[in-house]
Amino acid sequence: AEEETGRSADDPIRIAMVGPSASNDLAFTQSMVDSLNRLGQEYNIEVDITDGTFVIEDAAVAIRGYAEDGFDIVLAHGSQFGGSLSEIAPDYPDTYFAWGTSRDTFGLSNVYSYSVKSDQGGYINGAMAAHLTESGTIGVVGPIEVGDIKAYIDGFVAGVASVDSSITVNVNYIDSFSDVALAAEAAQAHIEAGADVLTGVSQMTVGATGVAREHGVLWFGSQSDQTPLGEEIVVASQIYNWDYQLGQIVEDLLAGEQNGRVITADFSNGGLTMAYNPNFALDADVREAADAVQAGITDGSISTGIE
Amino acid sequence: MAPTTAGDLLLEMEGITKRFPGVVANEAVDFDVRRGEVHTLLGENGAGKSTLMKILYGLYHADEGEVRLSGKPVTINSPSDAIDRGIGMIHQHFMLVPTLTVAENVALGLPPIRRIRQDLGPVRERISELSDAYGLQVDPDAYIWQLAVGERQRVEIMKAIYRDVSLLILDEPTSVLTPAEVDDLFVTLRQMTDGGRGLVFISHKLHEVMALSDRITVLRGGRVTGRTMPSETSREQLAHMMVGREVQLAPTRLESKAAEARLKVKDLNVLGDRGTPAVTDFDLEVRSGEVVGIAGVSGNGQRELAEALAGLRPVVSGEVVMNGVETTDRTPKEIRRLGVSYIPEERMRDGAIGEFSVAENLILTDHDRPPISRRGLLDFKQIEDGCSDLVRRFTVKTPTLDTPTANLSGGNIQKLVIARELSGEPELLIASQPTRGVDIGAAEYIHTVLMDQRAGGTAILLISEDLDEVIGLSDRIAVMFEGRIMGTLDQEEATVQRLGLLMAGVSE
Amino acid sequence: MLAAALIGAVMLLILGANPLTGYAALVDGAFGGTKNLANSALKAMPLLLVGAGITVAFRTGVINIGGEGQIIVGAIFSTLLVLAVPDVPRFLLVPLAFLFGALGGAVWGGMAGALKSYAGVNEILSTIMLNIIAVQILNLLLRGPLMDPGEIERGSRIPHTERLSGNADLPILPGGTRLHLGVVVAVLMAVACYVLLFRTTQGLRLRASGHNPFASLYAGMSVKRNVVLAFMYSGAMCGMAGVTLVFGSEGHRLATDGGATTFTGAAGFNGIVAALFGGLHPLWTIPASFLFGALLVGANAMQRAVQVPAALILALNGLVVVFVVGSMQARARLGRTAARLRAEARESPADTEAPDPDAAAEAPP
Amino acid sequence: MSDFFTVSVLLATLAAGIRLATPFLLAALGETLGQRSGVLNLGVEGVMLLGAYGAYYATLRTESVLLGIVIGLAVGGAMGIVYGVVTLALKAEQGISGIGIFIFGLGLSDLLFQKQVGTPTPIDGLGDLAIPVLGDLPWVGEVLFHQNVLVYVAFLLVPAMWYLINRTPFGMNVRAVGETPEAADSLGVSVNRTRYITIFVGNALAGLAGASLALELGIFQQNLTNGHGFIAVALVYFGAWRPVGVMAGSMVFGLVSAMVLQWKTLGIVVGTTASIVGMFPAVLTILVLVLVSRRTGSPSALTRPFERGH
Ligand SMILES: Nc1ncnc2c1ncn2[C@@H]1O[C@H](COP(=O)(O)OP(=O)(O)OP(=O)(O)O)[C@@H](O)[C@H]1O
Ligand SMILES: Nc1ncnc2c1ncn2[C@@H]1O[C@H](COP(=O)(O)OP(=O)(O)OP(=O)(O)O)[C@@H](O)[C@H]1O
Ligand SMILES: [Mg+2]
Ligand SMILES: [Mg+2]
Repeated sequence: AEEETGRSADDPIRIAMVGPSASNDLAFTQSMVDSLNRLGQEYNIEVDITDGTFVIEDAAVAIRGYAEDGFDIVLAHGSQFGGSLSEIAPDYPDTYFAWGTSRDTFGLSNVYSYSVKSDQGGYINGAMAAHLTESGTIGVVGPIEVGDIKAYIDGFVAGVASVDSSITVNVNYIDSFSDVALAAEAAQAHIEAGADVLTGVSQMTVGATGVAREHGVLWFGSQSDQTPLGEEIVVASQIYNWDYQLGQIVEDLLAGEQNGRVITADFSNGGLTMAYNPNFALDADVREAADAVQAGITDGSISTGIE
Repeated sequence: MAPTTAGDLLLEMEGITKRFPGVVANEAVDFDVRRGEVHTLLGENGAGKSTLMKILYGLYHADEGEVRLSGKPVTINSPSDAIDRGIGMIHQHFMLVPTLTVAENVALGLPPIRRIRQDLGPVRERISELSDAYGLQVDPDAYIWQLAVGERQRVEIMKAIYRDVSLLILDEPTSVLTPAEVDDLFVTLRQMTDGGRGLVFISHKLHEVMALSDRITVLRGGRVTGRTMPSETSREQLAHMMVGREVQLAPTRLESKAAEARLKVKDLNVLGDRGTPAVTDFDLEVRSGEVVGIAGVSGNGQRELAEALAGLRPVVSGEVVMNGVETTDRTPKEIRRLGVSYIPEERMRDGAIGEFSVAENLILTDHDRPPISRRGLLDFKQIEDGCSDLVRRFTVKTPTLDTPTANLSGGNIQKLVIARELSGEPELLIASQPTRGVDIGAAEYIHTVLMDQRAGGTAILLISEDLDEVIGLSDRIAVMFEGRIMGTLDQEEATVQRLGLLMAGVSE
Repeated sequence: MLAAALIGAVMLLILGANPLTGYAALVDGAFGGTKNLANSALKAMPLLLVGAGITVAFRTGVINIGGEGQIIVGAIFSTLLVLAVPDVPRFLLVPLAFLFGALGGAVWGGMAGALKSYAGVNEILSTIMLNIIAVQILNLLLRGPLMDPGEIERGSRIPHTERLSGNADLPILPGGTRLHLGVVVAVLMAVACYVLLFRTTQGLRLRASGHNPFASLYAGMSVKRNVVLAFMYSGAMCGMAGVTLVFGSEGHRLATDGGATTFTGAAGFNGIVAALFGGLHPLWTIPASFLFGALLVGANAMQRAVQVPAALILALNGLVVVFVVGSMQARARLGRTAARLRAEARESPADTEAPDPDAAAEAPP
Repeated sequence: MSDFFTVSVLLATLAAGIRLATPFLLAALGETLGQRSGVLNLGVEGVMLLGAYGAYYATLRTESVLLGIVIGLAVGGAMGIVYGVVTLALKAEQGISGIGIFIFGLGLSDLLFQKQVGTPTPIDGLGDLAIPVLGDLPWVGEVLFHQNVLVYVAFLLVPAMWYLINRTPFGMNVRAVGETPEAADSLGVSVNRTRYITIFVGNALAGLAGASLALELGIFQQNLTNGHGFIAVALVYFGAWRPVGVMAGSMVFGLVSAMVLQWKTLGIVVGTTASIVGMFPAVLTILVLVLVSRRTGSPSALTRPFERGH
């Protein structure tokens, strides 16, 4: 490893992360920050974070900057950063790059890409939602139709159908990751269209959960535990914990090998977990059903049908 | 020196000095006004008249000197102070809000009759009372933008009377009025003095000064250079006191025989700003080497006529031929290219660009023609030479060619515009109010220049409300009334009386 | 400037950070070493293009806050060109890209100009609306026809184009930095704007109608036409900024996440600020935008050093703008007086006439 | 389409439109007053952000929405004083210093949020307030009278603002100062005093507009307003400086946005077509202005600082 990364074994592993939104967004960026913190308990690491770089070019500059500064691992945490990464990575063969969510390593050995089978948690959430809805209408507030977000939502829809195909699921992509006002109105629109259960993804959902609380409409979260957004309405959240993927990359680093590949997290390898809101009185048999689905997905007996 | 008896002294200004960066606008000026008199301030452009009055009205602060009202020393820091002390001012430029009604303009600044709901009823009534009392015809509910210049003037006076001022300052109030209107104005003013008010009158028109004043104080370069009264002096003497040299008041017109027609206007119809007919079935012809004057009360279509000829205002119907070319659908630029020049009525609005240097203003019309422009680039050597030559020839007083034009005095800005417009040896010159607000020194010069052009064979259309000017310069005079020509007189037969009648719309 | 720096220091203290370390980090992050200097210059590049363009509009008396939209449309035009003819040799394709970018910006700017001149639509309104429309068009294209085919087949559907033809990459300048041709173009174009405004007949016309449309009309210019021209020049500059943001970017592609400023990085607004720092003079805008770009870059360094949100710098920039404008006006007034004094000194007062205030008051509303 | 044209959905859309129009309306009414007195403020967006954060934070800490509203107003007013000093005392170029205020507000609100709050914490914002009797009316009641209190405030401000400008002595001063400051001054009307007041009120309303957003959403976030402020300024021109016109403009934006959202929710428009529909409000605004040409009405002294004796 020494000659490759220029670090001796007892030096801390220097990991840099570039995230599109705030590190405490209760969503995508935070999920990675939390994982890094957990990673710190296992390995001797030193972390540097640049968050809120929603301007893609700013992120690119930061990514190259970290590589220049000789960080061992640089995380480009956002699928929109891939375009830049594919150009930067070749210039720093000794640096380990990881980006996601994605399934593309540009055929480079020093690029790892991580993805999540977020459709699995979507499926579980969907199944629960189907059990809980009384109006027979469920609403989804999505940002834009990309990667893990699309997967989650498709999985959710499938999950609902798996329980009761007569339930209407209205999906609304509001075309923005950040416009909370728009998200709120979308939620409002869903409720006015009869929805009594909602779900949504990305940092803008804080707008939607506000409306949900106001109308006492149930909420399912993804990416990060969204219970803080509404103790009384959040039923459960699918959590991305990247510990699994990070672990693999760090091990490669310590072993001094670069075999860039796609690392996919799912319920079977612990990259995905469910978090239930302790303060929400979830009907026991609904919970049982959910656990059953999760078990099925984990052992592969249930497929979400999403690829 | 006229004797003054302290008792009836309304205003005393003593040892007033006001310096502006580089200029001493007023230097140890003593000035007073008695009840019931009209005291005239006379002086060239930049002599310091307006400054002195602006000090009195609280717009400027004097550096030295004392102001006393009815014997008591006062400090006036703002217009409202002045208003509270019964001083009113009619400014050289109207101080009216076009988008408000007459009543609202009058009520502006007065303590509201009712706090919350605006109530102008009483104001209206009082206005109509005063209109009757002073023969000032104004409609309280008309918007200012709807009024002609003369009417606006009346609103200004109404504002003063309404506030029942004891001392009224009128800064060049007649520069936009016609003989008839001036006479009416003077009647009103006399009524005011009979009521015991005191008036300060500022004007460049000597016959008015002679007609209206009780006393006259002459300023030059900020200093008082003479005190007199009409009975003791003459227009020539006054002119001498102002300028400090002999001035020839009536321009000399050498014989010059008119040749081919340079401007032909047939059945011209033009609309005004409000879409109402402004120029109607208008016929006119101006030949090279002749001056055709257009007299008329302002607001009778002169402005619209000039703008239509300039290509700035669409022509509804009729034809305009310049140098044999039909120009009704030509752009201002194309028309200029035919050898047509204008001296616009409002010098700072239409004639020059305040922020531009003297040089830039001098090339404004020719900037895109060789030699000044080469392939779209400006040739600064050429500009430098050309402009310094013009400045010399037309005696424009400016520190440098790069001086911002706004820093020049009114008279000199006018000279600058004229220098530019005549530099291209125009074949047709349209001059609107070429000497308005310009002191007699400058006016004399401008008149000479126009006569030279005429002698040089230029065709000149002179639009002016100054009848002396029109009669003095024109070979033929057409009088405009409500957009039509009321009649045309040859120079010989033209008299102020006959023109005055035509201007009032009375055909012979 | 100083005032803002002080306030900034106070803020840092309040935020429990050491101002000295903070500023040190900021300065080092912005100017420390060639790498950081280069980054500052790169950040400044679009600001300079936009800013210099803005000066042309402001000097013609119109406010162009449509930079954002003009940048986007410029980027789209050049991207479409490069997608259409990717194999044109580099020495041709790069200039062509700039040309199309300028064209796109000019079209989008020209629209605001035309709307003002020929339909009486206020430019503040139209530019704001055109910004919104441009963002939507960008989303539409990147989510639809222009989306990277690879994204579609992988199903990840990230809204960006494919990696654009290498023949359109802005050549990196020698010297081992990331600086590329765009920086040179930006400076040259700023100079061009200066020449246009102060050395050409066009420029005289533009400034004339900016100061006094009435007099310009009388002098035979067509103010309407000048307004359109000014917007087109200004837009063209913004369009080129868009080009540098695509072909000078790390990704060498046009990308967004749906957000209004994800692609532009708000250069359309920050460029106005840069122009202002430069006293609305194209040449002074060059150092001004570099300074501003440096501030933005240094901000991130400071954030990492003393853990204070980079937003602080944004707030400070706002303050600077506000203060600078204020003091600029003050200075301008002093300047006028000084000029008059100098003038008087040269001429003996007797035959000089200082300005006539009434004349000044005659200026059009 | 069919499921859009059901009464309930249409009514819902109308109600949403009115709700969405409110922040625009509040801010634009404030801007109108300022511009009528001759002062342009491009900084509305920044003031809205600060007002929004102030309202959010106050409510978060005290759990009193009322206090939130007050703070929103106060923050706006404070910014008004700043802007007044800059543009009236220092005579700064209005167009540009407005941009400065915008950037300042954008930065400071984000800074404070990250420092004082950090992770998005929801608050109990403004609930709907059903007007007794009226709220029970069929259809109308549902659309008009089940809104939050600031919606009612905003729409009641329209006639109020009209009355203030056109029917009160102060309003007459405002119009005079915005048209011909020299004339007003020469009659003893204090130009700058009048403008300080209009700017103060105008910015306070911008702050309130921000508050209405934050409290309606029950959340704050970096750049929450997301362009609302700039659109509000544009709407003043759209409304030709008349409160009613401004209201019309705000409604156009509110209703069209609401409609688009409904269509997306009901899957009537999907994918890229959504972007096309997203342009509607902007395109519509421009078209309306092209068709109903509004050259007139602009206050002559707009953006012109006043200096006595010049
Ligand atoms: N605000 C000012 N700043 C600088 N100089 C000024 C100002 N006001 C007046 N002046 C100068 O003071 C002198 C007197 O100006 P003033 O306006 O009083 O002359 P005036 O007699 O009214 O001329 P006119 O007959 O053209 O009205 C002029 O040289 C003028 O340029
Ligand atoms: N705004 C305008 N108003 C009136 N005429 C104009 C205007 N702009 C251009 N022109 C005229 O149109 C012709 C070509 O315009 P262009 O702008 O190409 O001129 P240029 O390249 O600046 O060179 P020049 O203006 O010196 O001819 C020139 O005669 C120019 O004077
Ligand atoms: Mg005067
Ligand atoms: Mg004068």
